[in-house]
Amino acid sequence: MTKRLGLIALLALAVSLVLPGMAFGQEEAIDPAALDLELDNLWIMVACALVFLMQAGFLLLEIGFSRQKNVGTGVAKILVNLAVITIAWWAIGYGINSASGNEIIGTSGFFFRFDQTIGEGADAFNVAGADAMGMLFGLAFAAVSLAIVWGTTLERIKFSAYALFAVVFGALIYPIVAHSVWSGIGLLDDIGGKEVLDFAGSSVVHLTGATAAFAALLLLGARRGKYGPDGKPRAIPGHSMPLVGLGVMILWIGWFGFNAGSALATDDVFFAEVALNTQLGAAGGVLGASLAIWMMTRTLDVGMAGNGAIAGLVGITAGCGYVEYWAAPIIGLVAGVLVVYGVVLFEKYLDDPVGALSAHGLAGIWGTIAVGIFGSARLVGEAASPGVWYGIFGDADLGASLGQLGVQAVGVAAIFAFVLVTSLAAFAAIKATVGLRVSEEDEMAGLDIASHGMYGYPEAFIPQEEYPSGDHTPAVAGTPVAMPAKAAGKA
Amino acid sequence: MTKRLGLIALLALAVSLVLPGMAFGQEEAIDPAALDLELDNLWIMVACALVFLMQAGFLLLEIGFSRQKNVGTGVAKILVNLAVITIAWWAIGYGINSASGNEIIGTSGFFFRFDQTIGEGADAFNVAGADAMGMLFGLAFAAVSLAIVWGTTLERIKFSAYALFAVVFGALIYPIVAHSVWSGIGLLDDIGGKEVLDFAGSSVVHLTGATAAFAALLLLGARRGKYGPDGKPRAIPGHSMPLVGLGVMILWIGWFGFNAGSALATDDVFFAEVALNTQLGAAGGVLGASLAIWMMTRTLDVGMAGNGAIAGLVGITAGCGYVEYWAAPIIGLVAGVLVVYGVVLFEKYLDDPVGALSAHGLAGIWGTIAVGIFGSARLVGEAASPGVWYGIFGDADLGASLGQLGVQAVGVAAIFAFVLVTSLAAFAAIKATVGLRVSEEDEMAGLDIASHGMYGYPEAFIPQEEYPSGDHTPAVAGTPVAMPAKAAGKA
Amino acid sequence: MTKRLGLIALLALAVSLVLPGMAFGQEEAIDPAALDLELDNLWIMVACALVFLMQAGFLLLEIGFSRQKNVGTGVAKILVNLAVITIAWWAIGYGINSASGNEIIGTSGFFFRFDQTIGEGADAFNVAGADAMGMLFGLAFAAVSLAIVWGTTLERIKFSAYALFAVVFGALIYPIVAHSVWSGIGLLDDIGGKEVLDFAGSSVVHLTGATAAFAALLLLGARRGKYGPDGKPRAIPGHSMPLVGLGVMILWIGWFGFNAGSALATDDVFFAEVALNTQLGAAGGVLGASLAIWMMTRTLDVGMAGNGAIAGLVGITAGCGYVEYWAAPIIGLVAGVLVVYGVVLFEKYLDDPVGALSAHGLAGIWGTIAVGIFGSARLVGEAASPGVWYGIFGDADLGASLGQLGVQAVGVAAIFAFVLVTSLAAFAAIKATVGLRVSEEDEMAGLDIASHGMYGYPEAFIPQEEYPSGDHTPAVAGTPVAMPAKAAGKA
Amino acid sequence: MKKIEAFIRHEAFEPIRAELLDKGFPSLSISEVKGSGRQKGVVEHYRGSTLTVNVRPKMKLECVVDDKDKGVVVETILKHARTGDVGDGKIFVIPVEEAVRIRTGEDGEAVLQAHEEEEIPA
Amino acid sequence: MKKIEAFIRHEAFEPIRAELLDKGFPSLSISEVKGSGRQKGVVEHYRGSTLTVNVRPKMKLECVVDDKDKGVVVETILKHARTGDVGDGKIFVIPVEEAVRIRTGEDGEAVLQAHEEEEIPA
Amino acid sequence: MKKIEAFIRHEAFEPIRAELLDKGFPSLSISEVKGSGRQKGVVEHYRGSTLTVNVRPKMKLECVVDDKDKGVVVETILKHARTGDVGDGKIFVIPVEEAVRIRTGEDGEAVLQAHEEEEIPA
Ligand SMILES: Nc1ncnc2c1ncn2[C@@H]1O[C@H](COP(=O)(O)OP(=O)(O)O)[C@@H](O)[C@H]1O
Ligand SMILES: Nc1ncnc2c1ncn2[C@@H]1O[C@H](COP(=O)(O)OP(=O)(O)O)[C@@H](O)[C@H]1O
Ligand SMILES: Nc1ncnc2c1ncn2[C@@H]1O[C@H](COP(=O)(O)OP(=O)(O)O)[C@@H](O)[C@H]1O
Repeated sequence: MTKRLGLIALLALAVSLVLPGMAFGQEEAIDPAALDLELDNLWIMVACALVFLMQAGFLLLEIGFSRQKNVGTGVAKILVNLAVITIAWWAIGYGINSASGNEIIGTSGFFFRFDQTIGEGADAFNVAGADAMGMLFGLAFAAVSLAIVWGTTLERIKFSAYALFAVVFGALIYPIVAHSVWSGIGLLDDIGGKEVLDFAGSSVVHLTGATAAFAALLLLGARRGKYGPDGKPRAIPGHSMPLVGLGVMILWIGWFGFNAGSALATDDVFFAEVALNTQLGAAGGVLGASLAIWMMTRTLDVGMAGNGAIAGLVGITAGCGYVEYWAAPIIGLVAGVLVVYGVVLFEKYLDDPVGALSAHGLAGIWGTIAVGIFGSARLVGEAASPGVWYGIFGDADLGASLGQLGVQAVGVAAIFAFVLVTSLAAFAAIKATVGLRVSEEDEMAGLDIASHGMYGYPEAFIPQEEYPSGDHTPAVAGTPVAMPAKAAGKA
Repeated sequence: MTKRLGLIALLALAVSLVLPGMAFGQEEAIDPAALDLELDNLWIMVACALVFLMQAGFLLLEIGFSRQKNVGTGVAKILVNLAVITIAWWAIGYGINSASGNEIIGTSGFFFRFDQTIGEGADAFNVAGADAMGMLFGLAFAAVSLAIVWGTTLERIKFSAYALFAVVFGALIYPIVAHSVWSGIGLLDDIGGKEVLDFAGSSVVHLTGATAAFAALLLLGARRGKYGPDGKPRAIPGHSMPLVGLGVMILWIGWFGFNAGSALATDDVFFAEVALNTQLGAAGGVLGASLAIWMMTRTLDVGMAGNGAIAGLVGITAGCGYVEYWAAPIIGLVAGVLVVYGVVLFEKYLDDPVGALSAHGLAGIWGTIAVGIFGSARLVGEAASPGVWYGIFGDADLGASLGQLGVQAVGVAAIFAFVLVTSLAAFAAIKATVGLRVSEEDEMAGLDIASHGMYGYPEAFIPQEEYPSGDHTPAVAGTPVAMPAKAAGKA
Repeated sequence: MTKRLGLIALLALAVSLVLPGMAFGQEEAIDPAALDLELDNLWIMVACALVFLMQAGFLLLEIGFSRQKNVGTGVAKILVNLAVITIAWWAIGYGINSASGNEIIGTSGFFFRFDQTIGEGADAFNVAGADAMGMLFGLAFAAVSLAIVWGTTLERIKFSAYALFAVVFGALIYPIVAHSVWSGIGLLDDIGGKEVLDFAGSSVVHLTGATAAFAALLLLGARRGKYGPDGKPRAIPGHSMPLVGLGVMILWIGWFGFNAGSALATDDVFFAEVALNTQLGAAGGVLGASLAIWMMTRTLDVGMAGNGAIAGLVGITAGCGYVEYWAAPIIGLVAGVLVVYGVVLFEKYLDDPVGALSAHGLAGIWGTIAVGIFGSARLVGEAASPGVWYGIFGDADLGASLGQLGVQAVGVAAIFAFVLVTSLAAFAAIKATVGLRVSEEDEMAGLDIASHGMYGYPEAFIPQEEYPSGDHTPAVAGTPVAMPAKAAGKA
Repeated sequence: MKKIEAFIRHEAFEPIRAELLDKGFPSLSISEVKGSGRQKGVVEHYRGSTLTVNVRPKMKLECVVDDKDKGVVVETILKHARTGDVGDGKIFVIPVEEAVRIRTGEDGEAVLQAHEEEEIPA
Repeated sequence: MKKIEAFIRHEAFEPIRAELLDKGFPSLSISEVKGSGRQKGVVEHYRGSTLTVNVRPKMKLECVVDDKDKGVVVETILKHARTGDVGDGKIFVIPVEEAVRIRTGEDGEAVLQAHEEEEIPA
Repeated sequence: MKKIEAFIRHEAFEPIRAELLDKGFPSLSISEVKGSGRQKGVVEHYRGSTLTVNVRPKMKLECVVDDKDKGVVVETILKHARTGDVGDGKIFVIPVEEAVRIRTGEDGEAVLQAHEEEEIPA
């Protein structure tokens, strides 16, 4: 089937035919509508790759904020998590999240397969290529939400908890949230005639992840040594800001796919407006956090600048398709300031090594609320109202605007409450059965050696002299090489 | 020519004209067929960037699995390799691989240039933009195959071997394999009326690379100290699982380009089906490898989880365009289990630091065979038969299915034999002339300092006190700064 | 508004309608011209993401070439820089650079907003989605240029200088350069009837950045200890070639967006020709630098191979849309040789830790000049002449070719002079006010601890025993866990 | 003067340091060592192979004190470093013949641990 | 009691450790040092510049033993650390006045190397 | 024989090494340590929290010399390591009873610092 080069040749042929503007026979006629569909889905594919790339960003962020003895487990975790949620989403999650069924859950699309019928009646459709694209894009978002969960749990959680919670979260918790906001028929789609506006998921993805992270933390407790005998928190610095920085940059780039990809189409090049808002939001976040931490400590904490970027991005995620450019840096700025105060405040009681509660939780809440403030009439659509800003300074109806603000708040509250309860239940069940936290000895030794049999930086922990020169070369047919080792080498 | 902003303005103008749906004059008419060609090639361009990104993944994987004294050489290698194969492919390789000439080799397209005629007779075409795209995409694949070669050779191979073998591999070995399967006129395209099915290259790219890696290893022997006096293998742990993990994630994302890009078109959004299969296969690989190693050692080896992801991806590479979604995780799972047993088994005799023989070799073979098992009637096309699964459980003709399975096996065997023989010849020639392995002293000291004059982590190996404070600032016109060094600084 | 899955379902519906080739009602008719615009902008969006990814490449390059005590500041810098230039570009830079106003500066497009009118008279247009795309793409280029500036300043510059210069550079210096070459109405667009050819910015972006880097260096002076009491330079090796290598690979991949994206359209798949030239140029650069350094020191310096790749890419950047394939590796090769000699020569007087002066400056100049040598008649367009090569060996008019060469030289000289003067002024102002260089104590201690309160590799510098086991778990409602610490743990 | 060299677990250091400081012995040095002793090596896993690591990370504490202060320093170390499990380490006492404070050039026992008031963090 | 301090090549350590263990001396400590001696520095290259590194990585082995055991330990080190090339290093013997086993608090020569049966890897 | 152990600032090492080499003392070893003394710890910031680091990086220099050479080595160290600021460190002199050159097996003071002509960088 795939004749790579033959096809290219054919294409070339085609181009030479096309360029002179020759007419085509009927059977070769290309329908612009098909092209439009392909174009939209090509954009989603690109966005999808960018969103999956974010996994690498989360990986690096977590590793960088961990101590050296706990870095390998992050690698194993991200791989196993991504694998588990892929299967969970394919089998169940996508169906629950799909635009079928009732306002609570979708009811078709399980064990996703080609030509499967999804939905009922007039809305029903049979799965084709574009649906595979949508399904994969949905998975990428679910995986981001799941990745956020673990930021609070570093350096002490049992590995099995990752896999187990990933099943519940990917099959049920996240899909139900996504269904409620994005399916077009969900609970949060019609609150007194208004819908909750969350363009790319400040709440659906980020708050959801952060809330589950909160639930995990409540049941897990702080790392040994995080709080002194006086109850005061102590800094437990991670081991690598370069990895944190690379992670943040990767997340930033991935976010173009996350937000602008959520336009789900290339129509009117609207995705570019979303992308620009995203960039402006991120910029605001960095500046907000940098200024806040500098004013607080007279020093520019590197990790906080990174958290600021992420908070800016999370903050603009709900509004990136609904606000004008001028509002984006403001939203980001506030998110950046929030993340600093959030981290410093939460730190007093909650041990959140990467700052997920603030960067994804607080900023996610703020971002969703901010749509109720800055949502532009041009963009929010018919089922929603412009933000209160326009109600006060513009010509929008202030009552309706306040209504929308309320709806946004209800959306946030509903998602927070739902995810908190279900996640607490899930983690409590894990804790009661296989256990949630490693033993004290394992925590001290580090998760890498305890759960994975080897340090994540093996050579740094294992002395080099453990590999003395050997003079044995195994006899393999065809191996004419014998490396006679000299009596002793020289360094 | 390039008036970036002028053009943008023009585009904007165009959009404002277009949106109202106004009719265009004749000379501005845009042919949908041209758009279709551009759309397909845009997708290939995107995929191409993703596949080139995989070089970074291979780099990180190799570095992470190496000891600290051998990390810089990996960087130099990937750069030189990519450079050499680019030139080799441009001058010769692309021509050999092109859909021209006979069943063994292509005979036109050397020193690739614009408007050059490739092929003969009715199939001949003149090189235009889309052909440059195909040529570059082919190069990206060749470069992946070459990158796989070196996984077995780490920490002891001479640098010159990289460059020399890259020429032979990029100009001859890989192009001949690619020509045989993908040119539409190659040897493996018609085996008793059936073609070998290898959608994106489980065999063409991965098995080819792994087989050359095997050849290199046979002539190179094990690292000093890998086998104890008792002949038993000893673990020589690499130095950084975070780098390995990042490498795996980058490869995973790159694979969307590798596999889905091999659709070479956006038609019917088929690429999305391929991408979904890829994701499912990778997930299966991680789970298979994780479970296998855990059952074997009661501990979840981080590197093995990574190898599992790669094996799953390699395994699904042949079938990603030919199997239904349900089969993908199964193919990946088997590949993941295989890679664990392969690594542990091979380890007894062969010193393969990254596990390339298993992850690319075994999984590549399995993936190609698996198309003969799970190939779906809907997808395999007319020149091939569905897999034996459908012969047994479905309504496909079992005889034809078994025939296809045989054809797949023949394809694997032919590629393995051809690459092994030619690679052994090439490496033997290198060994006989410039030599293949560094001296024992150099191996002990590390390749970085021995071949590159400096450690890959310079500061870690060179004491800081070697840079005492100097009080000299060179006199450069315009440099008003003199930094008078205090008598002694304070740390 | 965004009904992710509903929309997907709709698309699926559409596809099922489309595939049979059914006619559409009038209101659904899709205009190919709209598709064309979307297609072009989708490509720019992809390219834009790739160009932003280059920030991660620059980050890694700088970090890798720094000592461990100065790595965190690079992270904070890249984030703050990107944030500041985003705002500066949005507010002012884009307007200055826009195709409006006079030959020196653009005069509209400030505080970029939807529907804003940019330009005057017949050329005026109102900002829509595609303009947001162009604006963001321009920002990505400005950010690359800014990132280049800091390569010479590592390990001793004050953090505030980053933010302050970013404002000036992003709002004025870079936009004026870009306006002069790319706006279609700029000063360098008509030099005696010929335009300066710089397809993607060898001069506009890279030389501009490198010249500002030169200005910074002149006012900053060398790092302590760089020059011995005898005035001879001493190597101050960076700390991680793996990070450098990853940075180079990321830049390489990002360059596909940088160069091929500068085609700004998908027409005739011309972007693929540009991409292929880019790859060939990079290959030439690696080979040129590797051979040059090997001949000089008989050892293959890893960093130089990386610099070679970058020099090859910078070198081909001006010509990637104007030269034939055969010329690309030659341009790259020369750039690669230049970078080695440049680094070694400059090193005698100028302390440029990453080699930015050579890799972006020298190679940028060479690349721009090279268009005057190798520019192909097929590609240079009407407002320019083919290169002297074609004047000598081909049938181009030698006089006109020499004229074009002169125009290229004038372009280089003008940009160098303008950027040098303005940057010197800006840095001098910074130096006179907040200061440009950290204190000697801070330089010795490292910028991380001095400016950011913490090392970039915290754990490596802070002894582990500083985190003794604590037995306090804060009382949080809902935290049923008490982790009773054993009297003493065991390692 | 005596140099007290102790090979201890990492986690023991901070309490020792704090108490020594309290007791008027602020001056000491530590370094990373690896050791073998009664505590056996560990068998680790890497890619399915095993690896026996025969030495374990420990911390070496060095503290030079006046002869008369030896006892209290040894006591303090013992107090905090002792878990009762194998691997607690050892303390050795080594004679020191001379001590010089580099800053001032003065020598003798006075330089060892005494702290005056005007100390500044520099 | 004597402390034997040896500066050796890295690759010499494992055979020494193994033989000392065999001979009943399981207890020792190692650390990373850099040294200069008869073996000269190396000239390295970085981006076309040269860099003279005047010290080379070595390993320092410390082993405190009973006076009477000094000889056998020195012999064992010599046996494995000697390649005959410059850079082999040196062995120094330093008097130790006291030794305490932290785990038990007991002191004297008994604590140095003796191993009982009930040792466990902990 | 004496072992001179000095805890110094990193930047002091290179001039010391150079002058000792000039004066005929090429052999020495250095290692990384962390120390506390008169120089106080530093308070650092991380994500808005503070962290007191009580020990600071120092370098430990070890050099075994003949009794009669002790003075000149101590002088040389003092000369370069002294900035007059708190944190300059200390020098200790410890008796050494025996010294063996591993390469040749010869012992005694001859092995300490003497350098013959035929030295090669190996
Ligand atoms: N005789 C010795 N010489 C040098 N170091 C020693 C000696 N005995 C113990 N050590 C150091 O102390 C550490 C712990 O010793 P170990 O024998 O396991 O403790 P214990 O016997 O008190 O349980 C060792 O890892 C080693 O670093
Ligand atoms: N007198 C000394 N004091 C401290 N360390 C020494 C001394 N002599 C040698 N060393 C250590 O031993 C290492 C090897 O010494 P070297 O003189 O090169 O060996 P040899 O003379 O036996 O060939 C040095 O790098 C240093 O670490
Ligand atoms: N008595 C001691 N025992 C061990 N190490 C010491 C001792 N005194 C000083 N040091 C080492 O010397 C370093 C500097 O000592 P410090 O007291 O700050 O210097 P000074 O008093 O000369 O200004 C310390 O960080 C520590 O490593």
